Amino acid sequence: MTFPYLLTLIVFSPLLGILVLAFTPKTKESAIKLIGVLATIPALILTLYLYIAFQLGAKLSDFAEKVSWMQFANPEVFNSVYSVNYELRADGFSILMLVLTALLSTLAAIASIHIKKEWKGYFILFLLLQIGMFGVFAAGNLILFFIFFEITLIPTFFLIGKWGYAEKEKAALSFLIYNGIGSAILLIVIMFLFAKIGTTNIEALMSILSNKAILSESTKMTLLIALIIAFGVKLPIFPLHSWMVRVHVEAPPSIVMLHAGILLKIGAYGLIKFGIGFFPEQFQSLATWIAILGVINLLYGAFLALIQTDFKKVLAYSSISHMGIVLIGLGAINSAGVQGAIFQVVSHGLLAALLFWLVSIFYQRYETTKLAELGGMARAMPVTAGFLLVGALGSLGLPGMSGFIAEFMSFLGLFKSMPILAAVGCLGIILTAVYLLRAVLSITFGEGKTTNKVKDMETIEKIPAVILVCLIVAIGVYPDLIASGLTNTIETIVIGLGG
Amino acid sequence: MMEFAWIIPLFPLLSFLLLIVYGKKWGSAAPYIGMLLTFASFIVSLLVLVARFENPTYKAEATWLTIGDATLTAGFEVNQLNALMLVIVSLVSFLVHMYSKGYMQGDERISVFYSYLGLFTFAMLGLVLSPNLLQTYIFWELVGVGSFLLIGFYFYKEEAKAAAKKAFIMTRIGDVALFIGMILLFWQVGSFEYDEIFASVSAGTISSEMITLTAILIFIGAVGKSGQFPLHSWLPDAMEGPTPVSALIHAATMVAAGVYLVATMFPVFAASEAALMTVAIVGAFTAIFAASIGLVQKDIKRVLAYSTVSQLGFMMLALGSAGYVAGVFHLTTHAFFKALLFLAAGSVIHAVHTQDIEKMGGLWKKLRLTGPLFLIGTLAISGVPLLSGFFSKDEILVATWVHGHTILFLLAIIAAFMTAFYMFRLFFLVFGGEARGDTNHVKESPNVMTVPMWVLAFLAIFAGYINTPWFGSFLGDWLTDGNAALGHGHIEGPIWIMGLATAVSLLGIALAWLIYSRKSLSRDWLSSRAPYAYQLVNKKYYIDEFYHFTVVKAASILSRVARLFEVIIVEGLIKLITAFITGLSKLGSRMQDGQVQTYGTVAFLGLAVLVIVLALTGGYL
Amino acid sequence: MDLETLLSYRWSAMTPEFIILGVVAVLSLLDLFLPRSFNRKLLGWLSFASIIAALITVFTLIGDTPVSILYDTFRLDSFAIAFKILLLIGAALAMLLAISYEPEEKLEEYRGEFYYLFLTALLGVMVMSSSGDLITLFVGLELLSISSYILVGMRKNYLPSNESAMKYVINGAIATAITLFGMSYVYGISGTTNIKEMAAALGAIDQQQHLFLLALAFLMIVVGLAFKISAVPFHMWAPDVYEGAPLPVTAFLSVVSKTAGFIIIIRIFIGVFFQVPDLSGNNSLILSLQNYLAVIAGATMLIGNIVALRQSNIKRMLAYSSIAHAGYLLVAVTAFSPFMIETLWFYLGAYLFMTLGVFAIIQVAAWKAKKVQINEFAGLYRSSPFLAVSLAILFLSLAGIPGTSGFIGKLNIFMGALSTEPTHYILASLLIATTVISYIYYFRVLAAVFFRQPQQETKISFSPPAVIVISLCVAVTVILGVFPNIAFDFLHGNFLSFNDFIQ
Amino acid sequence: MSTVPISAYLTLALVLFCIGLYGALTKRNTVIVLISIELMLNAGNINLVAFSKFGMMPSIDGQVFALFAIAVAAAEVAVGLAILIAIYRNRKTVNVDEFDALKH
Repeated sequence: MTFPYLLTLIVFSPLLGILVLAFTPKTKESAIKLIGVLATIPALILTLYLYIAFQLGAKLSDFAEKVSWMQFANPEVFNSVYSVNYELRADGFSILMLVLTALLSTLAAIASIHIKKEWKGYFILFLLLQIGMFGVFAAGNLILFFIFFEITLIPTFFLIGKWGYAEKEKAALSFLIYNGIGSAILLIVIMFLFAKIGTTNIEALMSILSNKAILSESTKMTLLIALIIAFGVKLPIFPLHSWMVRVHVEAPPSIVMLHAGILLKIGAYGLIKFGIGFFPEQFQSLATWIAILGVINLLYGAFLALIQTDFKKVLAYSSISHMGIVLIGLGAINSAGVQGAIFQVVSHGLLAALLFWLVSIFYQRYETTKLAELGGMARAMPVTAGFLLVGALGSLGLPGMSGFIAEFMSFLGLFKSMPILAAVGCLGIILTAVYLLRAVLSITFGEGKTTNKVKDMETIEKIPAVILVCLIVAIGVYPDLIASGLTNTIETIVIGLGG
Repeated sequence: MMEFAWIIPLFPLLSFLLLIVYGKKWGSAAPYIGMLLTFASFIVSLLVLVARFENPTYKAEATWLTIGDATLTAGFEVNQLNALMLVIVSLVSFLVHMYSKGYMQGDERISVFYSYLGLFTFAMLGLVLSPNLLQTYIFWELVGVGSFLLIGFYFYKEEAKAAAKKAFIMTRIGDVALFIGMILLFWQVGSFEYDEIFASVSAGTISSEMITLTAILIFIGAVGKSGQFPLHSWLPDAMEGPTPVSALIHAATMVAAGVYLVATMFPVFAASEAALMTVAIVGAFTAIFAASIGLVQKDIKRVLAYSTVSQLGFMMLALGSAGYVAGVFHLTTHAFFKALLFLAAGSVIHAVHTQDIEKMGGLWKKLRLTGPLFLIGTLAISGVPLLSGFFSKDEILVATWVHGHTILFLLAIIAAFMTAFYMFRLFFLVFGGEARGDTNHVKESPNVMTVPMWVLAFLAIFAGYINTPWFGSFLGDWLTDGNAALGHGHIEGPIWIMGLATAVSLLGIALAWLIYSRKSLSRDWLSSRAPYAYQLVNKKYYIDEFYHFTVVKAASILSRVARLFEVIIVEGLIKLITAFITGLSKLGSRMQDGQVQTYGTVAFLGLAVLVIVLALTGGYL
Repeated sequence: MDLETLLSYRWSAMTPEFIILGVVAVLSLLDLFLPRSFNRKLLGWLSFASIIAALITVFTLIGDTPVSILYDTFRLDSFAIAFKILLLIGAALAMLLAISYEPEEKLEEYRGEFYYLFLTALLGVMVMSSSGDLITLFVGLELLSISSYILVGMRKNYLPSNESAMKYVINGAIATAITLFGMSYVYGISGTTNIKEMAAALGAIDQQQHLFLLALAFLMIVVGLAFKISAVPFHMWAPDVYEGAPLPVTAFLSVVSKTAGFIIIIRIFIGVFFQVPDLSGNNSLILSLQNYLAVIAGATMLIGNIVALRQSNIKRMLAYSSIAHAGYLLVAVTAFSPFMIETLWFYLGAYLFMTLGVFAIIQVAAWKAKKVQINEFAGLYRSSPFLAVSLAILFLSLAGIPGTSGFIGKLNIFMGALSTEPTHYILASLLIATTVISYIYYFRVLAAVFFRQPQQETKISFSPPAVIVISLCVAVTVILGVFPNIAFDFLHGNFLSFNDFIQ
Repeated sequence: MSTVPISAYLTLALVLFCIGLYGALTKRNTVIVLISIELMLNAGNINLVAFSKFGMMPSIDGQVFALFAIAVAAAEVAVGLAILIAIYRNRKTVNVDEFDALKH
């Protein structure tokens, strides 16, 4: 059976919500919020359908779509080399990411109840952002990928700049510039491949580039490094991370849920699909450096997180540190490592979303995220404190939760290829525990510092937290849940890496 | 029966889930749920143990995670060792559940307490059942969380917070070592399964260096959990948790997990003399080191804590001296009498609301039940003949001697002497003499607390008889049955060792009696002799201070360096670039001076430059 | 020549020009004889109608090309038609702006001139776009220039207007002189002014110093025309003139006049210099002189984008951004890819809509404000979401964000720069880099518009023509961004990649 | 009749052009600037005419072109002067370097 336009439907399903919102008057707040949340549901259902269909063994080719989009040059005079198609496709990894995106979008939409003003504009931009994210993971050729990649930037810019905290404009601009540079480099690479090879179709490029004759060794290496920089900004790889800290601190939590949950992961996605996918040999020769970068990320982020006084900053640096695990996994260049990296992508997505949702909840009540001003939350809001603890334990890699699986596999991989480095990296595991406990305990434990009378989580607030925790634990307890879908993706990658 | 062993951990897990969700609603009903479910798992584990007597080892597993071509499995296994452990754990856990009903009476978060207990018990039982290293590691960590949560149960106390954090992080250090060792083994063996590991070890496919390395790494993990030197200092602080917790986690079960791990991995250790030696030395040193600190502690629970550390040292020593049986045997007996001691101490604290032994005294008359129970425990741990501790400790000494560690043997003897001394010091200070604090409102604990103690007391006395020089070493034979790598069920040692052991323990008791009960020797008789030594011991050899000034400081310095780097290099670079661009644009807009002739000039100059270049290069550029 | 030959020409090819010309004549007379009281705006509508009519006729002319009359001084090839379409659309929209333009001092008495000078300028460009002879090219160019000098100075009593006109005249005249000088050399070597014959003559020459002289002439013409497209080194007039000129005129300059510049550049480059062998004799002159163009293009992009960062007046900022866009377009010219004309056409079209849209918004938003400072746009989103969102979309397009026509255009140029041999890596990278820089100033405006609070609540009064322009521009920008093939298919379907350029 | 080589005319034109350019870029008085521009344009015309007579392939086109150029130049300067008058009304000066209200 085939699925005509399923991917297109998924990608553009938020448009429906946008249209409805466009015609709802500003003043109907509750209605707007409701629509905003509901608008994310169709995509969720469709992606789940896609996932199930895929798990039931539907062929990936059944999902692919292709429509001619534009020709730069006249196809009658020149051959159709200079033509770009609108083509969508999906593989195990991207399906996984699509599901994750849909899920987190819905949760973030629910989490948006804490947004204070102008819900209409907020939700319209929110849904636009969602389209962009879907598109990135469903894109079948690089130009489409790039287009959606850029489309994510704009709504995010406005969402940060309008609904963020004190320093929001600065954060928004630096977000834009950094990612602009990243995408600029990406565009150069893409157009170079397009101009020199004549296609940007991802599968086609994979097969063509595997041919040694195409492009010289050094060119490939340059392209790969360019790609690593381009996606390194997104991931972010040290030292390209300072924008990301600002965004994490200034952006509204519901957006950070998506940002940390999905947008950062686009970097990893691109690195895996294009970095390794297109230039496996070159990637192998860089593997050591990637792994070293990973360890640096891991430790650097951890050490900085250790002395932050603002919980949001702690989480921001912990994100940097956790992205180090992804690099470590990729640097291992074996199936365990790559799988670990992918798991980390998913798991950190969920954990970051959870933690920032909790931040949003207690910021709502305490109007601060400074560690010094918080404390003893376990008495005032035991449930929130409990979830916070769960989140912290999850992201410090407690077995039984998704974080551990990712960490375990990444290190398993790295220990095979470069044990010494891996051993150094293991320091990071300890540090992670140290800084997370330091931060979380000083918020939840100890004598209560703040005097405001606060209520614990509302039921509506519990929904996202519970769902996220369930997923985190589910993956942690039975990782094959998602590992099974990834096997062929990883096989192709590892085969590309030559065993 | 054994194929249902997997159900054992599920009872406590169920209790955890139920109580965490509905605990608030059910309130006072929570303890009964906890007790019921743990009792159920105790019964099942008992049945499993019985079943294990006639049936061979049972193992079941299913695919858990596929990595490339390797598939990791999860499952459970029932062999002699963990069948035994199952019973110990579930029993002690059940008793503690019961005891806590009385001890935690009136605490509004009692349901949370029970749910945590459930979580811990689940993890501990899971750990015991694990058939492979990875699964062990997983539960190993979960056990740590359980302990972390329970230590931090009184979250509003800064000490509790600190202790919980310390416990988690220090054990984590060990865990990472275990993590590394485990992964290294995996790449050597290609599997986490115990039996496959042992197989390839005995097959000699692994280089001896690798064996030693991994064994030691795994041992470091054990060191962390079992509070061996140098990772011991979290255990005494862990006494911030409620006393029943100390009894369950920090005496009977979790801290023993380290020993259990070494015991399970014994074939690997046995394959490397160096590894065994390390274990033995660390064990012996810890034994005497902790005992010496125990001599001067003023907090009833801390004395017990240090004695725990020291006893665990004994077990490690045993394992390190190839005394597999001795180790496990002491593990068993220790579980009972130490749990007993803690519960008794708990009931004392419950009665007098202080932990400072200086403020106690003369409680023998007040606490008619607790006193004798405590005495039993004390006798047992001091190795007084005919009680359980006597037999197991004797086994250890024999093993050490036979294995030829003369020095370690001496250390062990001294440690044993100290044990006897400080335990009775404790006993006399708490129960003997006259009351130093006000004791008029002191009353005996309710039955729900005393009954478990009676059970434990019974076991503390008679558990030793399952493995004695006289009535046959039933336990040993059973444990080592069909597994040559574990050594003999019973090691014949010279008879004088038993005499010596008895002598030193009696000597210790006598000394304690002289100083603290009969007061014929002044209390600072010894400390005044060597004030510095006393100071040193009293300050626990400044271990914590040492860590604070090395590890912690180093970390914070590194963090500061990182921050400097962040501010100066990372941010600075960006500032530089932006400054450059803005400077350029400033220059550009200044050139735009509004003079039309300037514009014309610029255009002309542009043309001129182009033409000149053309002229010079002759058209080629 | 006798009457037969005259009548034998297919004058129908010139219908659009005739329409414009006729209306110009009529308008000037009407303006002369109509009473003061008569509302001159009707003249505006009349001229608008004439532009539309011309546009329609141009569409009818598609197909039977190339037509060449008057000894090839006027040729109607697909190139001419394609660009006339752009020009007429641009002029029509600019005219709408002009109709709704209301400076604080009324320009009633010379409103009429305002309109027919618009038309004469337009006429000049149209002549250029379809002229096969240096003379007509030159005359058309001057017709455009002289009309626009007056248009810039239209607000007689407004000092900035006078001053900008003055600067425009002086610079423009110098540029003209340089161009003319260059052209004279070309004529001297080829001995003819007819482009086709020129191509033949120049293709034959072999003398080194003649070629050298040609290269010299080439540079002079390039610099001279750099004035029209406001490219380095002749770019500095642009900010001042844009700021001083009446807003519709600014719009006209930045769109129509820039297009005109590129039209003449293409005419001369492809018609003349592409045919000339270079000094080594084995390569086309224009290809061997690519690097000069590359330098100019790079410098234009850099200066335009970097200096724009510091502008506080939005008209000046747009002036610099239009300089930058000239740079982007020059990249396409430099690369000289097989589909250069398509690329330029598409980009100029996209640029036309986004720029005119932006100017329309400014005209509406800054209705009362004498100067248009960027911070005066703060909180525009509050006072008029429609304007704010439209501005956002158009700016995104100018910044080349996907989903808008600007992105497709840039992609096109980029493709050209990378697909040719030699590949222009540096130029392409520079294009992207400067684009990223341009984000800063575009988004700074948007940040002011959306994130800040308005200083004082200003009541915005919409005038229908301006609103039409805005909505149309936004619509086209988005549509071309999402379905670019609408434009490309039109090109490929009707003009078959302009291979009738020289026949 | 005497034959002056074409190079002479070309040199003259070049010199004239440079003089004009110099004047246009340096003189303060706008009128003179405009006149200098006239010089530049006429330099072009000289070229054209010279080429059309003594060029390697003489043709009438050059002179036609020159005529157009002259007309254009006249118009240009006329407009220039008109604008100068307008600005003089508001500014009371003809010095080109004082017209710098618009800058940066």
